[in-house]
Amino acid sequence: MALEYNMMEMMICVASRYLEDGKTVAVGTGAPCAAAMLSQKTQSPNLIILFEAGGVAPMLPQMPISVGDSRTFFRAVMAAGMIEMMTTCSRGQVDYAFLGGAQIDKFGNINSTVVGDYYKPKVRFPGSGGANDFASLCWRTMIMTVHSKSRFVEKCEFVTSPGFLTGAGAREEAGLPEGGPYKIVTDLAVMGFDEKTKAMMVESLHPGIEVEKVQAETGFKLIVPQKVERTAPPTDKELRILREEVDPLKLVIGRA
Amino acid sequence: MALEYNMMEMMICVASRYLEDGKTVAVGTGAPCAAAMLSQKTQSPNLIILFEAGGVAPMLPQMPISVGDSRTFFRAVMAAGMIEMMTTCSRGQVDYAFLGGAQIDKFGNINSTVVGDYYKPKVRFPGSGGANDFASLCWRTMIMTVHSKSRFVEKCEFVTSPGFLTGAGAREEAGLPEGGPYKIVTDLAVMGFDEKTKAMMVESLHPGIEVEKVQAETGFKLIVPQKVERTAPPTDKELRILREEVDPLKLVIGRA
Amino acid sequence: MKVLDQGVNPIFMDPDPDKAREFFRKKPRAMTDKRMTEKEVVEKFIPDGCYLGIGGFGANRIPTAVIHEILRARRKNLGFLGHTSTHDFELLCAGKCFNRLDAAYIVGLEARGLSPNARRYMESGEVKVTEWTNYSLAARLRAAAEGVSFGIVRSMLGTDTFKMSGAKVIECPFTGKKFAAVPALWPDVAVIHVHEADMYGNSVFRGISVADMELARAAKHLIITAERLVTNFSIRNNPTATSIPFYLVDAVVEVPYGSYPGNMPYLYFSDEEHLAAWMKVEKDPKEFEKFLDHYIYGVSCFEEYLERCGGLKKLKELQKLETLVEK
Amino acid sequence: MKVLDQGVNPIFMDPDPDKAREFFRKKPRAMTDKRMTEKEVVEKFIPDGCYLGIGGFGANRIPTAVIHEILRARRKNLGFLGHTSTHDFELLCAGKCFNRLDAAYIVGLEARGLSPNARRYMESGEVKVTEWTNYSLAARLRAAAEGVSFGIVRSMLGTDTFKMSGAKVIECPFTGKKFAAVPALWPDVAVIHVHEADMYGNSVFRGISVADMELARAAKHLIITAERLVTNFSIRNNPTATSIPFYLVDAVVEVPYGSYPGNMPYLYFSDEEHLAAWMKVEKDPKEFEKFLDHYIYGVSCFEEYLERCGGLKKLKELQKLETLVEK
Repeated sequence: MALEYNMMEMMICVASRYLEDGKTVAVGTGAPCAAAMLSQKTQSPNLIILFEAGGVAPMLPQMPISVGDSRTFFRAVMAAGMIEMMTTCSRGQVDYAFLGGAQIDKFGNINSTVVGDYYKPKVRFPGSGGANDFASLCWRTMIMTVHSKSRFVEKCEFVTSPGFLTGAGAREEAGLPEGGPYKIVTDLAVMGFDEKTKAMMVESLHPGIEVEKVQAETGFKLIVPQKVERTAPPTDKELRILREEVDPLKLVIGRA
Repeated sequence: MALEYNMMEMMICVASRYLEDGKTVAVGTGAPCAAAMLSQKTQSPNLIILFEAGGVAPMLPQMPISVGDSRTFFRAVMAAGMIEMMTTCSRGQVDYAFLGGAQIDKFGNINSTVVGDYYKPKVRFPGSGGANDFASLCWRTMIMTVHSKSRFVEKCEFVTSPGFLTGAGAREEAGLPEGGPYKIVTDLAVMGFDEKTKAMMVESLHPGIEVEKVQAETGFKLIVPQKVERTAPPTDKELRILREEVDPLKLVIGRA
Repeated sequence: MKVLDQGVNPIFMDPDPDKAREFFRKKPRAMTDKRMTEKEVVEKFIPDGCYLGIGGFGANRIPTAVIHEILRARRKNLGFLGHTSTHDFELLCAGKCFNRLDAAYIVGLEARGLSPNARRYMESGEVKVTEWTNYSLAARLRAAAEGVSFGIVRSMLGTDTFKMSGAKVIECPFTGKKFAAVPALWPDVAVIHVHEADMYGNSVFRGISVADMELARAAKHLIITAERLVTNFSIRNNPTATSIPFYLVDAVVEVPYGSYPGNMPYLYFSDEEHLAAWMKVEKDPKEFEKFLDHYIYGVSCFEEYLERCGGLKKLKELQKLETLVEK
Repeated sequence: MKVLDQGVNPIFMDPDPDKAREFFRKKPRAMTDKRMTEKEVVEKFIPDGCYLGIGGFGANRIPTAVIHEILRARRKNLGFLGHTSTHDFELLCAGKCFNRLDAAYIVGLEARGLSPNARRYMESGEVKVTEWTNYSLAARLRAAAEGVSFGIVRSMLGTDTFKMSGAKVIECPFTGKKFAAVPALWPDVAVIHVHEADMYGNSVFRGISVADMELARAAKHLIITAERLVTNFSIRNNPTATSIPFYLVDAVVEVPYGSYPGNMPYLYFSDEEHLAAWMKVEKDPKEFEKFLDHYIYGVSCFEEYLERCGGLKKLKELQKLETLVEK
């Protein structure tokens, strides 16, 4: 009988499969870092992990708490600085970046700055940090988040980091380089973006989830293509590596 | 009886006196470096020597052959790079820079690029190197050169590095920061620049040299103020330090 | 130059490179003994109202001792450079020390969550904020370090982050491509914690540099706090390792364990227990006041703070955590 | 963007950052064994007509072995980055390898004088030249390294150096100040000599970096020659020292004494006798041909060249000169 798993484990395992071998990925702390580490230990041994504060290809001994803590350059090949990492993105040498946020809209734009009036906010969040830079400069933005109507909104109250902005052609018009959101991995499904309109589209439903459930938890109309994939559940191997090697202290997978 | 000296020793000793203690100076190889080293060992122990390729405040064991050779950062406080040094100039933290050149004109512009047609030159010289950068970005440009009519020309055939360009207001008009040529030390005299017109002016005549001689070796009309100083000859102390500590192999002072 | 679009929020510091040059022209460059105490540096270089930048990365390689002293000296109305500021930001919010802010990453402590008190302060409307990103803020420092008035990046374009910034959209004169131009930023003063410095300010850090190379060069006044002082001979023995040369530095403060409760690469890990205690107690403003009195206002020096946090025994644990000798 | 003035000479390489991004998108990034011989790298990465940059500083930390191989392979019509190029420039002129040139410092060997043959070549009219300065050329590489299409400097303004460049005068959108905008430069290939590299290309050099940090990041293909190969473990043991990460690197060539006859900091000084012999023999084109046959065209590998220059005995002398143990 297959191992059971929680939604965080599900998200991490699914996200890890999108990271191709031999590519570079800029990660944050927590689930993105777990996904990248898992991918290295399963399908993509040559995946290169980068941290925005300067860590290049460390041999991560454990989950970092900060993208600038000493774990992020433990036995790294280089301990550089932020300008080094961001210009590496700008030159086109970073394939994936992972983002989170308080809100995401149908064009993959992300809000991690404020809810309410900007000048007297109801809630102040951290702001861009490096998120806007990654979303602007990396080839493929990955997003991991819990699926809920309050998070998946028609239009972000504040666009901190660019997805496809107002849709097809908008990134180009704004002057952003080629790139944009690639996959959104939630606890219910994987979403991509429609080639033509750049609007969010269901791509793959997690085990036991139907499209109605996904739509019900989404604050705008999702594109549903004729053929929607079914997400393969986490394999026993993925789960074992995730639990024993990637996050033995359950810092991330214990949060679900 | 005072020690005898050659014209190179004269120029180096005189130039060394203009370098104030506690200031920074960007030097090239040869005579400028000798002047800076001499100044450190006489009046300006806290003079800070910088090399454009990255050497900061070395304990120079001997004359460098190249502004990028290992002597330029021997026991230095930092071995940096060219952008570090040039941006230090650009920020306004470098007080003096030394330049040479094939031609210098009455506004202190320098030619070290070509004589004859640019596209098929009669003589091709090295070009700017870092000279234009120093002359643009440092506060005070020092020039050391032999005095002759072929070098001191009305107008440079090619302005490699800016002096005061076409005269008063021209640097500002071009967008250059405040700065410009400060003193020109030759084998005959020290020249400065007229406050108002920014044209070259005799300031101090070397021992035994009269103003007619200087004018005769200059290809344009020099400004001669009512009162021209008389250069103090190299002291025995200066000469001894120069010969014994700065340039014992006579790499520079043997060239006169 | 034609400006295609521009952010609406204020640029707090003058981006004129010639004014900065005039300042740097007069800044003393001689290699002199610059050792001071944290009290002296706050007194001398961090007056009310000045614009402050902090090195490191929030809770990694931060100059905690000087920040505590800023609180104890009751500094107010500072401008602050919110470039991935986490525990440093939490501290300055605790003291309500600043009233204008360039924000790239604020109020959060990364994986640890959001600071309740920092959020309260930022939601109060008392602070003027201009929005940036980590890279664009670093690019502003880089432009200042280069002695020019602006830099260009491909971030921010098309977003509200841009709209709430002080950036402008311009076109490349060679390709016609659009870029976000960001104004140079010369902070009045920056404080950076390093592994080693000599008494003149020549400084070495190990591990990532974050944006400290740029910050050190952009700041008009620079205060170094160092885990330990080394001889000038030691610096000259390996000039390749020097990151900050003496002529940038105004003061050197020796502070062993100076990044505590933050992480200091290769020396000690962050004190997650203590950082969690902050987050917890901040929920109750009354309790938080007592907490601040106990740990900051009521102590006379950084060593006393370290003692109250567990002293040498705690520091030894953090050292063990950091070095991972067993791995 | 309004352009107030512009240089008249050609920009040899396309400053479009999106084309560069497309290239870098496809450039392999995996950490694989990249060891090759100098013959192989010239064959594979330095074809006729490509645009070449050389690291180091003319006769300091230069990749001599690969430059010799470029001559032996009779490469022609290269573009060349003349950024304080001295002996490297002398070599490429000897082979008449390039026909277009971005010039900041050329034909000279600093305190050693001017190369007669390089002057002949540059005065022949056979080479298209665009003028720059050391800093503005470094700034072009820096812009490329940043993934943008231009950079700004306060050099060149008002001079013929500007007039004969490919720069443009623009105004700052914040202050109205004038700057020289310089186009990003992505060389097709660069060759940099370092102290240590692992087989993947992670590279360490000691001493000044000149413009190699920027060149390594701007070049589309990057060849590292290294005094010695070290293990990846050695690199990972001190990541602070790494200057060039593996993903920038296409090939690693192990070449002990690889900067000879140039200086290699901390290892060996330049061979001034040999460099003087070049300058002398260049005066007579016939003699120079024989000289080139003897030292370059007639030898099969770099070790043979070293032997002809005096071999281990000479190298030991240069080592003594460099280390200054007696000082």
